[in-house]
Amino acid sequence: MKSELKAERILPPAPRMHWSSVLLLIGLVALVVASFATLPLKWHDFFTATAIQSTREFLHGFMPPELRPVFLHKIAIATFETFAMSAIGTLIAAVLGVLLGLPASGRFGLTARLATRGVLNVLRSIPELVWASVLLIAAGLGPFAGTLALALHTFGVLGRLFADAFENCPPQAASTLRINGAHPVAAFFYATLPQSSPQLMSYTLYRWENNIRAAAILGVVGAGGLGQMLKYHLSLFQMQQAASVIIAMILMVGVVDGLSYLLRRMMTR
Amino acid sequence: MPPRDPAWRSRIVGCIVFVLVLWPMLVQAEFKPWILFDAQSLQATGNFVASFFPPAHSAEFLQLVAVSTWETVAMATAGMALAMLAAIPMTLLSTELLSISRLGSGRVARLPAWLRQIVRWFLIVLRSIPELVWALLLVRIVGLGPTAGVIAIALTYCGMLGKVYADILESSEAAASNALLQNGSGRLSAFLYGALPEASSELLSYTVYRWECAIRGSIVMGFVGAGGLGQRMDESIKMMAGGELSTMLIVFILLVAAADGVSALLRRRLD
Amino acid sequence: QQQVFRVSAIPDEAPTELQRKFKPLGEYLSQKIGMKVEFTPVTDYAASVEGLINHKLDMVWFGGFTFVQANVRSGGKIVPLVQREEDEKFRSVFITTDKSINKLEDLKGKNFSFGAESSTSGHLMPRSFLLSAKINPDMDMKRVSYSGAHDATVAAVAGGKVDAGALNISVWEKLIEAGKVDTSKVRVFYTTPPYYDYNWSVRSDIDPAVRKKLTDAFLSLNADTPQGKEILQLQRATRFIPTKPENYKAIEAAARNAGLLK
Amino acid sequence: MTFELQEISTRHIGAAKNAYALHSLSLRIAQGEQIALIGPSGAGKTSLLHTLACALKPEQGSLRVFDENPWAAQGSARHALRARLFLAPQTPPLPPRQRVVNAVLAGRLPQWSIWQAIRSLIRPIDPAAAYDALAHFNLQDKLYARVDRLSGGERQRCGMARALVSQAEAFLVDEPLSALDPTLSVQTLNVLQREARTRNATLVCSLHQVELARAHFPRIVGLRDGRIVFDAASSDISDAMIAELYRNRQDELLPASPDHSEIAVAATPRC
Amino acid sequence: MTFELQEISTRHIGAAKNAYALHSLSLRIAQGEQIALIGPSGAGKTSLLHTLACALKPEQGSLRVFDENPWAAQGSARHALRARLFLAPQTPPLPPRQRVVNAVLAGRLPQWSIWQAIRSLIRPIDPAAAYDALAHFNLQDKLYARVDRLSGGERQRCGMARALVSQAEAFLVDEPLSALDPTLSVQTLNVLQREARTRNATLVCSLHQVELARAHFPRIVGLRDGRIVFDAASSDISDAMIAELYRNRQDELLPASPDHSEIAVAATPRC
Ligand SMILES: Nc1ncnc2c1ncn2[C@@H]1O[C@H](COP(=O)(O)OP(=O)(O)OP(=O)(O)O)[C@@H](O)[C@H]1O
Ligand SMILES: Nc1ncnc2c1ncn2[C@@H]1O[C@H](COP(=O)(O)OP(=O)(O)OP(=O)(O)O)[C@@H](O)[C@H]1O
Ligand SMILES: [Mg+2]
Ligand SMILES: [Mg+2]
Repeated sequence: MKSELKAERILPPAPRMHWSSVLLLIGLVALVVASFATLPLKWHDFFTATAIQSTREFLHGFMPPELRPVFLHKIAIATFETFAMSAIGTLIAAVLGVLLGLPASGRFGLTARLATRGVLNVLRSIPELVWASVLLIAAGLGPFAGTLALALHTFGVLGRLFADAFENCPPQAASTLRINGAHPVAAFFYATLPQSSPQLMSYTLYRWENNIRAAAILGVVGAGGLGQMLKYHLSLFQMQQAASVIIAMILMVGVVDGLSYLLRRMMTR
Repeated sequence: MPPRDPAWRSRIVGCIVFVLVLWPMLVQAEFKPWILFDAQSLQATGNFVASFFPPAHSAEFLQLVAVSTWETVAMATAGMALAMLAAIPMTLLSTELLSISRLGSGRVARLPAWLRQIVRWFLIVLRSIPELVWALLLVRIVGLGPTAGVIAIALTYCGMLGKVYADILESSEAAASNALLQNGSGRLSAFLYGALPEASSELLSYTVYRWECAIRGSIVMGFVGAGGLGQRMDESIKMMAGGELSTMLIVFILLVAAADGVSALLRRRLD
Repeated sequence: QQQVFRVSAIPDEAPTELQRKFKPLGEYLSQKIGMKVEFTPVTDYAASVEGLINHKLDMVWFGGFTFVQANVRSGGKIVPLVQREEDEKFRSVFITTDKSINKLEDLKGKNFSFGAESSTSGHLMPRSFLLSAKINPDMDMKRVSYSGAHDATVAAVAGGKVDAGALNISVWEKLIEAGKVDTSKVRVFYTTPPYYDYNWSVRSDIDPAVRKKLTDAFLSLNADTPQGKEILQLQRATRFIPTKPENYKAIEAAARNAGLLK
Repeated sequence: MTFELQEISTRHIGAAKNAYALHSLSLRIAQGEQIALIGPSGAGKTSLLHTLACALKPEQGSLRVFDENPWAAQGSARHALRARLFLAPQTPPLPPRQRVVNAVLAGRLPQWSIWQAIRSLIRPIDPAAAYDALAHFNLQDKLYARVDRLSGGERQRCGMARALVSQAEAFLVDEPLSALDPTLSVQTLNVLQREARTRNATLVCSLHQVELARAHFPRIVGLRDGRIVFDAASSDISDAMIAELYRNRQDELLPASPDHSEIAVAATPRC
Repeated sequence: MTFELQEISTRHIGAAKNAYALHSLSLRIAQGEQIALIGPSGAGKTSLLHTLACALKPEQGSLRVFDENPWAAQGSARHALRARLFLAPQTPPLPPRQRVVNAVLAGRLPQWSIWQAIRSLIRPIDPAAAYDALAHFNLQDKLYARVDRLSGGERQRCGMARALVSQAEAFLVDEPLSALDPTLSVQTLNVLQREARTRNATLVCSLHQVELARAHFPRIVGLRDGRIVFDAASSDISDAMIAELYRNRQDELLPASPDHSEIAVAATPRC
C-alpha cells in the first residue's frame, strides 16, 4: 500500500531561485573576495612568538591600574560627564528617531518614506566629529556641543534602525487596526510599537553604549570626559592610568548592557 | 465597575524618578539650547557651512578620494566578514532564546548561565576597549597598514554584532523556536528553523547598517595608518578644509544610500 | 635582508601634507641607501612610537618629546640621527584674539588649547613654560582642550572657540606666509625661549652601514642642487645637522617636571 | 445596501498569476442583515471578508460599500469608510505585552484623535467601556492582564470585546468561535447578534460550526473554491447541500490511495 | 505508562503568586491510549498539555513521562525525552516566510544532525515525506508555498503534517480542529488516530467539539478551573456531565446584570 502510494506520487517541482537573487549573492561574495584580495594583508605576523610576547608585554604595561584616590576622583567626574553627555544625546536622538522613524517606515506613503530616509541618511552619513566641528562654532566649546553632535548623528542612526524595525515587524496587528479605520499613527502606537518596543529599546541602549565610546572622539570640542582622559594618558604612555580609564569605560558599558538585559527581560517575559 | 489600573502608580513614580535623574545630567552637560540661536554663532556656523561649497573637485583630489573609498570599502567588508564569522557562534552561545534548560521553568541552568555571562562580558570587553588601544596593540604586532585596520574592525565589530544579534533574536517572536525546542530539536536546528526565519530581515538590516558604520567610522584606521576615507576626513577637519570635507561627505552619503538600497533589496528578496 | 625601509612621522600636521612633504625626500633616500622607502602616515603620535620600538618602522620623524618617550619606552634603544638646523633653537608661540590677554598670567580662568597631547612644541614646552610662570593649566584655566594639531589650534583661536592657544613657531610662520591667518585679529603675545625639537630617529640595532648611509644622505643635502633645494624647502630646513641623545636631556627634564613622563 | 459585489475576482498579492481566491463572485447584503459564511478550509471566506472590509482590492468587478465605491474614492474617503466597518480577523493579531484594556479600547481608535489615542496608552480613557465589553464574555477579571498571558479562547474573546467597543455599522467577523467551548460559542454569537441588532449593524460571520450557523443566522452563504455555492435562507438549506459543500476534494479526483478514500467516506460532518 | 501525574500543580511564569493553572491534578495515561481533553476556555487544557510535554515545570507534585521523572533528570536526558513527545501548539507557531516543506520537515529535527538540518534548508532532504504527510490533509499542492500565504485552516493542517513527519511516541495536540471545517475535522482526527494506532503512540488531544470527542475517543478527561471534573470512558459520559462541565461561571455568582444571566441561560451547548 505504501509502495503504491509512492508510485503515484508526483512531487511538484521545487521553485527555482530568481536569477536576480543569485546575481545579488554572487555580487556580495565577489565583494568580500575582492576586499581580501586587494588589501595587502599580512596574517602570518599574528602567529609568531614575538606577537605573543609583544602582546604580553603590552598588557603587562597596564598593570597595576592606577588607583590613587585623587585619580579615582578625577575618573569619577569624567565618568559622570561622559555619562551625562551620552545619555542626553541618546535620549534626544531616540525621541526624534521614533518620530521620524514613523514616516521613514512608509506609514505616510512612499514620498514621505523616501524624503525622511534621505534626511536620516544625511544625518548619519556625517560622522560625529564633523557634527562636532560644525556645532563647536555654533554652541561654543564644552559638553553641550558634544552632546548635540552625538544627538544629531545618533538621530540619523536610530531613525533608520527604528524605521527598519517597524518595517520588519509582523504587520498583521497594525494592518487589522488600519483596516478598521484607525489612523496610521494610532495603529502604530497600538500595534507596531508594543511589538517592536524591545527591539527599539535595545537599539537605543546599544547606541548609548556606542555613544559612551564615541564621546571619546569628541575631546577636541572640550567635551572631555573619559575619552579625553584616555587619549591623554595613552599619548603619554601612562598605561596604568589608561588602564583605570579603560576599566571605567568597560564597567560603564557593562552597566548599560546589564540594564538593557534587564529591561528586555521585563518586556519579553 | 472596572478595578483601578494597577500600573498607574508605578508610572507616576517612574516619571518623577526619571526627571530627578535627568536634571543633574542636564546641568553637567551644560544643556543650554538657546545659545545656538544667537546671531553671532549662527553667522559663524553659516560661514563654516558656506566653506563647504563648492566641494573640492580637482582631478587629483577626486582620484585620491576614489582610491581611499575603495580602500575603505575593502577594509570594511573584510573586517565585517571576519567579525561576522566570529560573532555568529558567540550569538548562538549567548542567546537565552535558544536555551534548552530554560524550557519549563523559565530559569537557565547554572552552568550555561555562567557560560552565557562569560560570553557576554567577553563581548562587552571586545567592544568597549577603545579603538586607540586596539591600534596600539596591533601596531606592535602587525605594524601600520590595512592588516591592523581590518583586525581592529573585526575585533570591535565582533563585540557589537554578537550583542545586537543576540538582542534581535531575543526580542523576536519566540513561539516558533520554542515549539521546536519543546519537541526535542537541538538549539542550532531551532535557530535555523524557528528563530532565523522569524528575525532574518531584522538581522539583515542590522548587518548592512554595521557594514556602513565600518565604512564611516574609520578613526581607528587613521590611528594605524591604514588610510581610507575616515582618515582623509579627519585631516580635512583639522585643516578646516570645508570643500574637501563636503566632497567626502557626499561620497559618504552616496555610500550610505547605496547600503540602504542593498539592504532594502536583500530584504525584499527574503519576502 | 629586508627590502623595504619603512618610514613614518608624527602627525603634527595633516598626514596628507606630511606625505606630500616626504615624497622627494623618500625618493632621494631610496636612491642613497638602495632600498625601497615606504612612508606610512598615521594620525596618532603613540602609534608611530610603538611602531618604531617594535620593529614595524625603521625611521621616524619625531618631535623632541616623542623622541624622549620612545627612548625611555625602549630602554634607550632609539637614537636620533639628524635634525634641522632650526630644531636646535626651536620655539613655541602663544596666540590669542583676546585684547585683554598680553602675558601668560592673563591666561588664568580662560579657555586654552594645546596641540596634540604628545607634541613638544604644542604641549610639553608651552606647559613647561606656563608652569614656570606659576600657572598650572589643569587647575588655573577654565578649560583646557587638545586640538590635535598645530593648524587646528590656529583655527580654534581664530574661530574664537578658545581664548588662546600654543603652537609650533614654524607652522605659525608657514601659515602667515601662506596668508592663511588674519594677523590683524590673531596675534602672538608670548614666544618661548629656544629648545631642541624635531629629529629623524632610528633604532640603535639597525644595520650600521645603513645608518651611516642615511646620516650621510641627510648631511649632504644642500640648497645648491635643485633636488636638495626642493627637499630642504619642503622640510622647511636650511640644512640638516647631526644630533645626539644628550641634546634632549632638557626636554626629558621638562617632561618629568610637568608630570608628563614618569 | 451595506455591501454590493458584482463579479468580484480577488487575488492575493503574493499569489500566482491566475490563483484567484475569489472568482467572479456576486453578493448583496442589506443594512442590518446577519449572514453566516460557511465553506471548507481554503474556500475564500477570509478573502471575502477582507474584500468586504476594503482590505483587499478586487482585481475585477465592482464593489460598493455603504453605496460608495471604496476603490474609486480618495484614500482618505476610503479610510473614513473603513471606520464604519469592523473586521475581526481569524487569529486575533494582538501584540504581545499589550494589556487587555488597551487591546480592547483599540476598537475606538477610528473615533479618537491621535492625542486621545496616545493619552489612553498612558492612562486608559474609558476602562469602563472595556470592562463592560469584556464582561459580556466573562473576561472582566483580565482587564489589566497582558495579552500574551491569556489562553487561546480568552484571546479570541478579547478580540470580540474590541468589536463591541467599536462604533462600526458592519461587523465582519472571521471564525469568532474557533477557540471557544460550546457554551461560550453560543454566548458569543448571542452577544454579537444582539449588539448588531441594537445598532442595526450588518453582521457577516464566517463559521465552521454549521449547526450553529443554521440555528442562529437567517441567511447563509456557502463558499467553495472562491465561488458561491449557495446563498439562501437557512430554512431552505438541506443537509445534502451542506454535505455537497464540504465534500472532500479527493472524491472528485481519483482517490490517491485507498486510505484517503476511506477517510473521505467517513468524513461526513457530524457537528 | 506514558504519563503519570500525581497531585501536579502548575503555575505560569508570568502569573501571580497563587494563580495556579492546574491544581493538584492526578492522571495516568498508558502507552497507546487515545484521550480527549475537554473543558471550558481557560480551564487549563493548554497548560496540561504543556506540562505533559515537559514544557512547563510543575511547581508541586510528581510527573513521570515514559517512566522517568523528567525534572529530576539531567537537562540532556530531559531533552532526549522531549524528542519522544510531540506537542502541537494551539496556534501553529510557523515563522512567516518559511516554506511549507521546511515547516513540515522541521518535525524531523530531533532526529537530524545539524548538518542535515542545514542541508535541508538549502534543499529539502525528504520532500516526499512532507508531501505524503501533507497529502493526508489534502494540502499537497502547497508543498512549496510560503507559510504566511496559507489560509487559517491550511496553516493548522501544516502543523499537523509536522506531527506526522515526526517520530514521536506520544502526540500532544492542542485544539487541532479549531480552524477546520467539519469534514476536514473528521478527516484530521482520523488521520491522527490511525497514525497513533499504527505507531502504538499515545494521543492526547484537547478539543472543543464535544460530539467529536465523544464519538472518536474511548476516554475523555473533563477539565475545569485547573481541576479534573471527570475522567471516564466516553460511553459513561452523560449530557448532564457535559452541561455541568461547560456551565457558565456567571451562574455560580449573582448575575452581574440582567443581560448576562439571560445569555447564560441561553447558553446551553448545542453542538
Ligand atoms: N496572503 C496570501 N497570499 C497568497 N495566497 C493566499 C493568501 N492568503 C490566502 N491565500 C490563498 O487563498 C485561498 C483562500 O484563502 P482564505 O484565507 O480566504 O480561505 P478561508 O476560506 O478563510 O480558509 P480557512 O477556513 O482555512 O481560514 C487559499 O487557497 C489560500 O491558500
Ligand atoms: N503565559 C501565561 N501567563 C500567565 N497566565 C497564563 C498564561 N497562559 C495561560 N494563563 C492562564 O492560565 C489559565 C489556563 O490557561 P490555558 O491556556 O491552559 O487554558 P485552556 O484550557 O487552554 O483555554 P483555551 O480553551 O481558551 O485555550 C487561564 O486562566 C490563563 O489566563
Ligand atoms: Mg480563513
Ligand atoms: Mg488552550
